[in-house]
This record gives sequence, structure tokens and C-alpha cells, in this order.
Amino acid sequence: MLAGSIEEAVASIADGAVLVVPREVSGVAMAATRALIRRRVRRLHLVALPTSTLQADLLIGAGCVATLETSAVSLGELGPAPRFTAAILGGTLRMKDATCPALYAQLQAAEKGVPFMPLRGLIGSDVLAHRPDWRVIENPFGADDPIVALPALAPDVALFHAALADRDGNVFIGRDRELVLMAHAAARTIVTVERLSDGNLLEDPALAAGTLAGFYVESVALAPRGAWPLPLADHYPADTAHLADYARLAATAEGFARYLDEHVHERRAA
Amino acid sequence: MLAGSIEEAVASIADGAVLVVPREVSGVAMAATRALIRRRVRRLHLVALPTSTLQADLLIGAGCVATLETSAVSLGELGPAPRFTAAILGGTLRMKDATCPALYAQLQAAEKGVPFMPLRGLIGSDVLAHRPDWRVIENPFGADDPIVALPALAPDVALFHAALADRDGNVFIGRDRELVLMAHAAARTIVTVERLSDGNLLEDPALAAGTLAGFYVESVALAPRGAWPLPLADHYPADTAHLADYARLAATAEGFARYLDEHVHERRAA
Amino acid sequence: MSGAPPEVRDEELLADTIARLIGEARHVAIGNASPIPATAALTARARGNGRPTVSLLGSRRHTFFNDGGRELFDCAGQGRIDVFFLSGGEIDGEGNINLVSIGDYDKPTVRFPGSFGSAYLYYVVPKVILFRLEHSRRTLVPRVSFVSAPGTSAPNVHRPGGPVALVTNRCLFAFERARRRFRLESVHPGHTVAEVIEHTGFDFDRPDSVPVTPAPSAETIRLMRETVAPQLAEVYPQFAERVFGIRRAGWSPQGAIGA
Amino acid sequence: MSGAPPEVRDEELLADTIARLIGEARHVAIGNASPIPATAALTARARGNGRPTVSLLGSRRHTFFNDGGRELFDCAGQGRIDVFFLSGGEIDGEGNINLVSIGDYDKPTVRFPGSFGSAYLYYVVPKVILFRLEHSRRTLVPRVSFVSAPGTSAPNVHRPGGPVALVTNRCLFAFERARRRFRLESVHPGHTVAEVIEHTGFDFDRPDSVPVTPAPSAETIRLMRETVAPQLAEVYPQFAERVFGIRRAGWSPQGAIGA
Repeated sequence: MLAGSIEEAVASIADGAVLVVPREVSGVAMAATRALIRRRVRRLHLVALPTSTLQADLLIGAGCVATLETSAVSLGELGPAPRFTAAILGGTLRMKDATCPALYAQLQAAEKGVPFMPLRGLIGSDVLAHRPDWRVIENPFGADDPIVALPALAPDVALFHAALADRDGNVFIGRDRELVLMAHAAARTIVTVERLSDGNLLEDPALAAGTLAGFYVESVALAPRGAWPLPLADHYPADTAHLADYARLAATAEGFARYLDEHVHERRAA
Repeated sequence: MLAGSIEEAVASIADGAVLVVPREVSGVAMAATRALIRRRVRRLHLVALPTSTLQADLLIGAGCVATLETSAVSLGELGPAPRFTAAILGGTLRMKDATCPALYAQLQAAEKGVPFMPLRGLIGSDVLAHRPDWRVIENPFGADDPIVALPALAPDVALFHAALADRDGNVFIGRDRELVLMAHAAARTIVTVERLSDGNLLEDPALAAGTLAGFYVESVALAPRGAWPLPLADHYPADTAHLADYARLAATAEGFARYLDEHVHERRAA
Repeated sequence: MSGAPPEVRDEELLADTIARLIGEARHVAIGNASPIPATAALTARARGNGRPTVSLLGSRRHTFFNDGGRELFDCAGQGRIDVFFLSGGEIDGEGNINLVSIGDYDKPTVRFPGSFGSAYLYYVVPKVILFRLEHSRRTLVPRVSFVSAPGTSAPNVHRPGGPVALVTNRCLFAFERARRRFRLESVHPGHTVAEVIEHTGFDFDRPDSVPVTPAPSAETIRLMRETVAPQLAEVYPQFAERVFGIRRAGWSPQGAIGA
Repeated sequence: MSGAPPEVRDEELLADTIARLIGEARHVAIGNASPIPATAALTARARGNGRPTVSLLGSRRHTFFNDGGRELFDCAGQGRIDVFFLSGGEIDGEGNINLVSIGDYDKPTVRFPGSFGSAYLYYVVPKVILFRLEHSRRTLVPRVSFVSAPGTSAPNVHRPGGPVALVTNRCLFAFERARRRFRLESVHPGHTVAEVIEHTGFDFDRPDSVPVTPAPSAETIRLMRETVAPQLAEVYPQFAERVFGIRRAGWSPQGAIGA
């Protein structure tokens, strides 16, 4: 349950895995992401629920991602995500453009063990037009009432960062309940945390409500400031200076390579 | 937001309303139920999510319920629910027999604003055979793969009891997340609580995760021991002696009337 | 410990029988009011050093579920529940169970509480163990009045789960899905095949020689009495007291919010 | 207070214009990176004594959402969001918005971040206000390259919502669903109809005489500067500092769990 290191925790994320990760505000496992890049994971099918920022851009730039399924990637106030944009324009990334509630609904279908979930909206959009894996069906309770059916999406692995876990693998996720959805929908869940609690989170009636049960968690690794340079809600803010540096460097392939050397790859002894 | 009394809080539950209430372990508003019986509410369409015990039996016995939609009613270890059983055998109650996950799915459809939710199981059962409002459709992602489509169920009112609320109507529901589902699915939500907090529950990162936002709550009334004689998780146990008395008395119409006189209707001055 | 076998209570024999049926599961869930299946699952967990995970639905302590009542069903839909227990006011020879009513559905002569989650869980949980103590022609009938959930389904119906066995106070039946019939596996000590036939309202298969249900080992008995019984007391205090002589502890909150 | 009107900043005029569009709403939700719509919604709330409820999605303090990212969309599906804001890399004269790419989808020449929730919210939120500061033929085009979400739908498509207006740095357009066209409602002070025509890539309707967008009242200006600006600083610190001169407060946790 407790992994000896971040590297050990992510060891089971295989090349080609369908990997689901959360939006920036919900706890992004950036230390684990850097470990994946160092390990040179390849051909990931990355599902960013429902959007991503630095994490997707880094993984794409480092050549780890074959397919990206999400509703948006950008660096937020810092503008476009440069490696994502370059990969799309260069034709090196298979893109499955979605819309946020469709991704949630697809994960909810997997969570419920149903083959699909209906969703309003979408009809007449090019989002739908470019998703042959989505279907328009007739609402069985309507008359001439088309509605989109979205297939269940059950990722191989969910990966996120949270504040606190206990030694049974219970993870405090607080208000970020999409982390629960991810863990229910995914076959396996890997979590990094700021710190470990000696108690059992499920036995505290206040914390239990915001806890993902260890039953759903394959491994937990300690990673202090593991979301850096992204924020961890209620714990630390984004490192905006670092992110601005990233945006500047990643504008070119060379700059991005320098960023990887500087901040991702292991430093060689001088 | 804060009601002056339990009576005031339930005043807006009209005759004929579709009223959803939780299972025994999740916080049953028994004081409010007694107030509804005293007010002689009639023709309720009671949705017990997904089962009920004393609450449904009392409301049925007191003649408040026209239609019952649920997966089961009993008094648990104390045996059958006598007024429910009598009403069914007497043909005075319209019964919509469901199965637990179907009710959850129907509420989830309302929560999502979709007209229906698919669910596995059910095919070939008499539960399905007696629900003309449920349909079998073809899984659009399968081949010769029938699946049940359940229509969204959006109650007029959700009514439950919880430990704690604040003056903004935020209610701590802890692990009983079906109360959140009920409130999202219902047009209006009425809550009774053990006590009021002076702070704002959503501003406490530990409690926020287990809080139903006041945005969804129409009114909150103070009702200490408001689940009595049923239990309130983490607060007080069931009053098993009282429940055994109920089971004994409610076995006959006369005994049930005596129970109402004794424990539900207002005592007249001697 | 002495080699002499301890005296085995009926509940212990049944729980041991069920524990063997559970086998190599990862997660066993038990509904309310099922103390013998709960004893079985906790015994399996004690023997397996914490595996399988056991979810006792009446308990706050013995379940990890904290995402509302739907989590049990979602968890089953995810394939994360391997074993569940169901019962029936009536059970018939094709494994159909009735938790609703006897007679015409619109004018029944007997009403049971309702189907609970059976019309879903019976389909999706790989091993459903039917447990009905009362073994009589009243409960084990030729054909149920109302099918809360059918024992088998048409080939095109998604059905990864279903019944594997029926445990009663007299015997253990296995359910054979392909044949849509029960087969008598063993008769509990003190009962006979003739008695089982006499009190069963449906036809069933049986080998020429029907074994006696084996008694639990001394080690299993010890685990049940010393390790499992105290765990049961939270959820099934009356059962724990009656069968294992565990005195009921007073109710205590785990720590009330804002109290 | 003096009767002389204060000098009105562009952002204040735009926010006031949007606040009028919000009208009598119960709940206004605002996505990330929309400080002017946020200013408008908070101004509407300040004027309405706490109504509408305002959900700023970038904020922990200014939103009640605590059921995961899907709650915003579920809430909209429940009919509990009256007003939302969308933008577009391209917006065309039929109200179609493009947040994805320009050119062939499989070999685009420009890529935007993606559709976010637009392909759903544009359909179900009754009043969607389009907000795009840059008013040019690059952004307001005859026909978008990619329809993230269409301005209107066929009559049989469930669509309780859709665009009601488009606010730019030059003018306010109303959207007429039946005609599937924008109508020029007013031109902001300092801008002209001719200029709007010149910089708009699509045809639109306009009255013979196009009014000037009215300036906010002195009271509204006071509310924005004194009440709203400090509230904005949590979510849009750079904007609050640049427009309203609010010094950024240091980041502080609301109280870390288990810290």
C-alpha cells in the first residue's frame, strides 16, 4: 500500500496505459509526473479530467503521450500551452476533443458499471462531429428527442496528489470529489501526498466525509510539495514565477529541453 | 432560510407533493414527519431512498400517502412494517416497487438534468414487469444487448434530519452523501438539525467536504433529537424499546391510533 | 489446545460452510440482518490475514463506504464486489427469489418488505450465496409468486453474476447455472436426504451418495469465538450475545461533529 | 457625494453593461479568467443585497460547489444556473463559437485550448453572455472553423439555453434566436457604428439610430470600487490591482487539514 518512493509508486504505469489525471485545482501529482518522464514512459493515452495545464504540456513535450482526451489544455493566465499547441500543429498528437461534462459523464458511467451515459447539449457541435465513438440516440421517454450517448471511460490508472493519507491508504480529498470519481472509474489508483497520518481517516467523522477509501487505492507515496509548481488547495499556491519561466522556455523545443534538464531530469554530479 | 419552527419548515410540503426521504441510517426527520401527520398532509407520493422503516409506516398508517415508491419497507430486526403491510393487503396504497440502485440512478438522472439513466440488472424480473414507466432499450454501444432505461425522478421536496447546520443553510451531512443527491435532484429541500453552528461550514476545509451547500436548501429548522426514535449516526442510537412498543401497537389499527394519540398528536390539557 | 473437537453450534457450522463458499474473494459485502453470513465473511478475513475486505452494511466501522447509498451498487457495477448474500420470502428451483409478495401482485395475500438491491446485485455480483435458514415447502417453492430477481437470464442479457449456492438450516445446495437447477451438495449433521426432499418444494439434482456437511476445524471455531464474535457485537449485538455470549457494550458515538 | 460623474474606466463600463444583462437572476456562474464578467456579477449581487448567488469558479471562497467538477454542470442541468459567460477564439454571426482550432481540424493552423464546458452549457443555461474584448475581423468571423457550440439548434434539440448578447470592447450586440442573428444594441462611448461595421466579419441587424452604451451610475461606480474590487482580489489579483488599485494580499491557506 505505502510505496517506498514516488518512482516505486508510478512503476506500474505502463507504456500505452490509459491514465486519468485531474484539473489543476484538484491536486496534480507533478512530482510523480516528473518521475514518469524520467522513466521515459511512452504512448500514454492521457485523460485530463476535464482540463489540464502544465502536467499535460510537460508529458506531451517529453514525448510521453500518444493520445490526449480532454476539454482544454492551456497555461491559464500565462496563455497557451506551448508543447500541446506545437504537438497539435505538428500532427504528432492524437486528439480526442471533449467537453467537460461529457468527460465527467463518461467516468460516471464507468463508476456505475453502465455502458454509457446520456448527456444534453453537444448536438450540432463539431465536438460531437469529430467523436465517432459518441452516438446520438433517441430519448426513450421522449418523442423526436435526440440525445447524445457517451460510452463509459474506465482508465487503467488514476494519478493525483493530495494533502494527507493514512497507512491504510485512505486519502483525504476534501472538496475535490472528482478524485473519488476518478478512483471509482479507474482500475487502479496511485496517489502522492504531502504527509501521512498515523490515525485512520475513516474513523474521524469529520474527515471521513472527505476521504477516499484505501480500498480503491493501489499505492500511496510521500511527496512533500508534490504538486509543485502547481498549487495544492488550502496548502500552497502556484509558483507563478516558475510557471512564467516555463511558459517562456517551453515556447521553443530547445527551451523546453533546457527546462527538462533543469527541473525534471536528475542532475549529474558536477 | 432558518424556519421559526418545525411546523413552519414543513408548511410548504403540500398535499400531493412528491416527497423524497432517506433510509434510516442517513438521517430521518421524524419530528418533522410527526408535524406533517398533525397537519394532516394528504396524498403524498412518498419516495423512500431507497428504503424506509418507521417513517413510511407512520405516514402510511396516518393516511398521508397515496403512492409509495421504494425498494423495501420493514421495521428491520423488529419485523414487517405493520401499517405498510396492511395498506398493501388492503389495497389502499399505490405501490411502485423499485430496487435500490434504480432509485439512486433515477435521482442521479434528475441531478444531471438528463431524461434517463441506464442500469444493468432488472431484465427478466417482475420488478421491471410491473414498472411500465421503465423501458428496455438497446445499448447503443453493444450488439443485441438490452439494457433498462430509468426515467429521471425529480421530487418536489427532499426532507431529512442532520446533526448540524449554519445560519446560511449549509448542512453537515458527513458520509451520508445520498442527502446531497436528494437535494440536487429535488426542487426544494427542507432540513431539520440537532443544532446550529455560528460559523460557516463551507469555510472549514475539514467540514466543507461533508457539507450540503445552503444554495440547495429552502429551510432549516432546529429539532433536537429530531430523528427520535430512529438513530442519528454518530450522535444517538435508535430507541429500541420505543420501536418495539411501536411494532406491537401498530399491529392493529386501534393500537396504531393509540400510538398516534400518545406520540404524534398534541396532548390536550387535562 | 486439546485435540478433542469442540461442540459446534449450528450457527458456527453454517458460517463455516459459507466461509468455504466465499473462497478466494477480494471483497465480500453483507447486507443488514445477516449475522451468519457476516460471521462467515469475518471468519474468512481472519483466516486470510485481512483478505477479503468485508463490508458490513449495517456498520459504520466495518465498511469503507462513504459516498452515499449508491456506492455499494456502483462498487458492484465496477466488479469490485465478489460475494454478496441474498435471501427470499420464496426461493424456487430455478434460483428465482421473491422478496415482494405472494398471490396476485395487485391483490397479494402476503407482502414482504420489497426487493432491496436484489434486482441488480443478483445479476452483477459473481458469487451470490442464497441464505435462508427456514427450509420448508413454504419458503422453497416450485415457482415464486413474484420474481424479485431471476436465477438465470437469457444469453443476451448482461449477467456476470448470479447464485452459486443456497444454504439452509438443513443442507447446502450448489446452483448450476447451465442446468438452471440446484444440486444437493451436503446435508448438515443430524439431517437426512429424505428430510431435505420432504421439506423442499422444488426438484433438485443429487449424487447417489450425499455427504454430510463437514464440521469446522477446531482452529476455525477458535477464530470465530475469539476474534470474530467481538467484531460482530457492534452490528449484531443480539446475535453476538445469544450465540457467542458476548455482552453488549453500551452505544457510544465515534465522536460527534461539533458536539 | 458630489453630483459630478466620476471618470469611468473601460472595465467599469463593460461590467456595468453586463450587470444590466444579468438582470433578475438567482444564480450567475463565472468560469476562470473572466474578471470583467466577475466584476459584473458581483456588482449585480451588491445591488441586489446578496441576490443573485455568484459562483466564481476559480475561487474557493466565492463558490459553494463542493461536489467535484461535475457539480457546475449538474447544477446547470438542474436549471439552477441562470447566467453563464462564454467566449471564443472565433465567434460568428449565427452565434457559433470556436474554442478549438482554425483550419482543417486534423491539420489546423491555429490551436486554441479546447471547448471546455461550452458544448453543454451553451445549450442549457438560459442566458449565456458572450464576452470577447478583442472586436476584430480575426475574432468576429463570417463562419467559425470549428463549432465548439452552435448559437442555435434545430427545433427538436433540447435547448432551454443559448446566447443572449455579445459584449466587446466596441459595442453590445443582442442575439435574436429566432432570426439567428446579432443586433447592434449600443456602441460604447468613443466608438462608432461605422467602426463596428468595419471590424466585424459578420452581418448583423441594427436600428436606424444606434444608442451609446450608457455610463454606469455614480452609485454603481462606488459599489464596484468599494465593495466589489476587494472581493475580486482573491480570484483576480492582477486585474484588481491594475483596474482598481487593490494591493495583492499574500496567499494564505484557509486552514490546512492536519497541518
